[in-house]
Amino acid sequence: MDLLGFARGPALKVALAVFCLGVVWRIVGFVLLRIRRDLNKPRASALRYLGSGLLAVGTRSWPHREFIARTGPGEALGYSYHIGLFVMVLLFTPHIVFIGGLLGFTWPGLPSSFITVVSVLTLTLFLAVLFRRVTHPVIRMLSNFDDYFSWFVTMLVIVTGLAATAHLGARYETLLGLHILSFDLLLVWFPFGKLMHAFYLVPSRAINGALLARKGAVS
Amino acid sequence: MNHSAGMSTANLAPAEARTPQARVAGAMRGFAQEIGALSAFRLESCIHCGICADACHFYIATEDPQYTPIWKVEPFKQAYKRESSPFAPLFRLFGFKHEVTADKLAEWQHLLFDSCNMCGRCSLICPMGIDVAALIEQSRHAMFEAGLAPKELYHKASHQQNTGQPEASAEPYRDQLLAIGSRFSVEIPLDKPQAEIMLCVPRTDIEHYPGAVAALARVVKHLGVSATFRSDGLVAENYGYYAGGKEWQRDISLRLIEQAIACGAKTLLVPECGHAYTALRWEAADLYGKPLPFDVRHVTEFLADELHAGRLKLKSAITGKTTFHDPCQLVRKGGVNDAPRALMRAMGIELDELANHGGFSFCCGGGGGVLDIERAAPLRYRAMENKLREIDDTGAATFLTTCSDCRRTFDDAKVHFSWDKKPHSLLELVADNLSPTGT
Amino acid sequence: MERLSRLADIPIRLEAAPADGGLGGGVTALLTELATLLERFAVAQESAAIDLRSLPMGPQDRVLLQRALGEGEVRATIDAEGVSTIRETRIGGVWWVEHRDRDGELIAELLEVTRVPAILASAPDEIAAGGRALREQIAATAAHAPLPPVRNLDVGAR
Amino acid sequence: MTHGRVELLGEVLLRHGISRRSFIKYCTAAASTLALPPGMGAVMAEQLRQAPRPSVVYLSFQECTGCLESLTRSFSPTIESLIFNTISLDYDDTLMAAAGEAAEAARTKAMKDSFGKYVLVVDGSVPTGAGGGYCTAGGRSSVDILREAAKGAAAIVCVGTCSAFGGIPLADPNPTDAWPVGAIVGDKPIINVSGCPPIPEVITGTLLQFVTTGKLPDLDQHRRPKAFFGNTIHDRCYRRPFYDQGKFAKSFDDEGARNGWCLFELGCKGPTTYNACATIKWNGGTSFPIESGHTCIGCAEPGFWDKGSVYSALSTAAWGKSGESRPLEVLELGGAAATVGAVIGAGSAGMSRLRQHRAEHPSNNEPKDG
Repeated sequence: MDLLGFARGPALKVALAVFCLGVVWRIVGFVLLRIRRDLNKPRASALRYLGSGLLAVGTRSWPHREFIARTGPGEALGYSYHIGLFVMVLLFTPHIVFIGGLLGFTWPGLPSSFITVVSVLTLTLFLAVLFRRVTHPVIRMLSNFDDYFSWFVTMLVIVTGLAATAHLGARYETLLGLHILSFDLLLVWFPFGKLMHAFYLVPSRAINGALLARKGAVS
Repeated sequence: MNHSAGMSTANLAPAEARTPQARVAGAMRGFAQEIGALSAFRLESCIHCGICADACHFYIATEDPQYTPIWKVEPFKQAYKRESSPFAPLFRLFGFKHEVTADKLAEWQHLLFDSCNMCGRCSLICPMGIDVAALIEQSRHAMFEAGLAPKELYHKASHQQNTGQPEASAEPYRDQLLAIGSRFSVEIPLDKPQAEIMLCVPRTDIEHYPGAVAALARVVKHLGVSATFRSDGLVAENYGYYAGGKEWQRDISLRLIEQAIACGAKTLLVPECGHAYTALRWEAADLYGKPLPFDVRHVTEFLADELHAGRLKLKSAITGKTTFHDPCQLVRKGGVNDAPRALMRAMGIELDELANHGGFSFCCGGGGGVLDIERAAPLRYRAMENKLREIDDTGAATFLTTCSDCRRTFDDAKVHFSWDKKPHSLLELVADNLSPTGT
Repeated sequence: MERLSRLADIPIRLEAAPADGGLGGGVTALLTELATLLERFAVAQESAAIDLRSLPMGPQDRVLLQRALGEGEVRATIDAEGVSTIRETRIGGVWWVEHRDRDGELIAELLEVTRVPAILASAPDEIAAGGRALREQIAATAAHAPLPPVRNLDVGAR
Repeated sequence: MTHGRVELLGEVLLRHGISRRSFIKYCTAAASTLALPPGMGAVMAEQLRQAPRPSVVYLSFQECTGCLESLTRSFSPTIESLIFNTISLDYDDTLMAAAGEAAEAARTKAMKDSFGKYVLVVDGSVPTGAGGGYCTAGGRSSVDILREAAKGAAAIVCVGTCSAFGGIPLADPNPTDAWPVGAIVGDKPIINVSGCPPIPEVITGTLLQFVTTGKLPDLDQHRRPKAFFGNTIHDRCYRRPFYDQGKFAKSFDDEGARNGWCLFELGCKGPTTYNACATIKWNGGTSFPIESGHTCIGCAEPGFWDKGSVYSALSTAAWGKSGESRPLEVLELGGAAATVGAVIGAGSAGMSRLRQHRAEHPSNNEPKDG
């Protein structure tokens, strides 16, 4: 079996299994911890504060006016590479076909050349993000193995994907094999590191928003 | 950093001396009591982006990364990963995370107490929606259980738990309260067996701002509502909340709860004290174990309701250019957003708002018990410079707030910085501008 | 041998026919390369050729290229194991060379940048052989002998 | 056809009435198929005329004769097909008039006369199961015949994916235990000309280049001449612009297919297939599968038959015995994994709660706080 066959065959299968297992393990593992009812009388009706929670999912996507001056640039950097990632992952036809093959549905993609441009931009932003992580005193202090390894794994997928598209360094099928293999690695790492925030983002914002709204406070 | 550095510099009461093993066991006990699905989710969600630093006035003032809010709970993140996270068995098996040491906990005393007002501003900035302030409050509890609460907070909490008063006073507060009544010629309703509203009072007001105590009595009298103070549940503050002693916090709250129940009050009226509001409005029922059989309202909420109902009429107050400091515990963490402003509007006050106001207001710097921690003062002064600048920038002649601790902090700054502004009580202003109803 | 229809004989729609008569990117690149080769030839007298069959060209690209280069004045055919056509394009120095086999299938197609494509010229040994052949012919005519067949192939059989 | 002196190719060609211009012309064509610089045609013509007449022995093993069909299906004989099919082919049991023992004798003679010099062309894989009994000729197994013929060969050219990589006979479950030639013969230079079948011009072009230069051409990692196998179909495909623009046919009969859009989504293996189909094309340069509206099936690549469905796109998951993943199979797989995850997660939560409980209620021997 060649590298590509291995990457999109057994390796992918194992990686998907580890991914599903790990994600559910991690979520179930903390959701089943104790849940305390909040006995304090809410200021707003449940419907109202749950609605505010959902609203917070959107509003928390961008810093409040009071914070923008300090955090705007950093958040813009963060969001822009995420948008780049979304475009690359979800709007590149081979990726759509990949997901379609697994899940049975597809959607229209964007021109490959456009995706290539986005990928290069995203790659640049990724380097900028790393630079920021190692130079910003706060972020450097907070960072641990998880942060660097998650960065590395994601970066690896982008780099191998670009190399495969541009035929850089090796034969296409080898590069494609490495690309898929690096994605397999990402799938395996996903549940164990900070990449899990993809699952946490929406509920976390919603819960915080709802709890603040329950008290009638701004969220 | 040498191994005993943390412990040797910790700010401890003699009563809190114990072995390192006992400290760690205590911290783990406190931690275990706090951890649940919600706090686990918060700890899980952190992506180490460091954005919370930009909400914190301690970081903004110093640019010292250790004041990053989420960093302040680092030992508890570590403990969570090792003890309670979904992969905790793996973390323990492979030793990815070590057990938190007593030294590390002691080092963090400075971060969890001296440099955090629990103001909750970081909880508004986190892009992942983590309530960092809630985590800090839980961490303080574990620190308390480890015997690492700062000595000032520990002593006051302990004293209050035992006696009902954070500190001994020359005369009991009950007597002082009555004395304030005679001094300001206002009737102090005390120990009525039955009342609609139960009143309590910040001991800060008794000791420093008797006018505010009188003002409370005056508005109650003016409105003609049935209200009473209770000798056995007089003090609004809750040092258990500051120190992280949840059981003490419960015991302290219980005095008020029991008295309110005893007099059949429908409302427990929280005076101008921010953290008392949080402790009673948003935490007491949980510690009490069941919903409270009465409402907890801040005095400004109560007055604003009376205003809307037409029972309270206010005269125009002549204050000149005026600004207002939103107490964090009331506004950002308590949701009392509109009531203070409704009262000021009713007195014809057009506010010149601070650059950061409402839910985004910066803390005065004294909250969370920091005002009481002696060694925290230099850092506190640095952190509050920005706040004072914001107030100065409005050019306001009158500076109002509605929390006695905030007032104390600003008054302290007045001396320290030779600052030319004096914080005024909104309640006192209301009491001074009561307009006779029906005329 | 029964032949399949040639692609040109099958009525198919040309792919991606340009709406406005513009050139595709591939054709433009090819024309640019030709221009470069012509300039080099002008300076260094260096012949060059572009192998059209090695380029990924769709049917439409060929039409576009023909349209762009046009027809020149010279058109020569060589009849050797099939017909070869050598056409000068409207661009001086650019020759469109097509080699076909005996069935008329295209076996090579080039754009040559040169004064005259080499295959048209007679080779020196052929010329020498031609001279000998002609002398023999004259001699034979003088002797009223029958003409020997002129062989054009014995160049290599020295 | 033995001579005291080695006959030069030029002499043979002249006897067949090939003019100089014809020769240049066909060498130009050959240079084009070999992707040599266009000016190389004339140079090659001169070299070839001076080369000795090559001897070619063509052996067919476990195969379908498609490769030979391809080789002989050039519409008219080109010079190189003339050289190999008529002039040099000393043994080919399919094409030669002789049969039976006479044919075997011809092979033995050719191998003896040109020992060490002949080019051995093999099509078909070599079955080794049942003692080699799945494929025999004249009572001898193909393994034996190959080993014997390989001894005197200057080089072996494996024509077709079967001899080069094992091809379809080697595909799962490989009932005859078939192997490619390279797995049987280890001590001879091997050139693989893969494809099912290979393009005729690629077969003859490879032979021509070997004869012209006497050296092995530049080979890729699968020992294929880079001149023909240096680029993917995708790279040289005239539909590539549509890939870059993101225009894809979604079925073989939709608007996109009629517009000639890229067939990637329909399973085209062009991106991972190295061959010259997109440039040399088939049937005398008429067309190639993609131009005819079908996907590339990747027939020139090792193991192409076991790499998933011809119609599933390259970037899809491929696992399982058929080399394919069914749509929604991932949900079953993920569901099973998630169930296990949920159990472990619940277990870890239970363990955490137990530890929490123990921490909250320390036993008496644990230190008391003050």
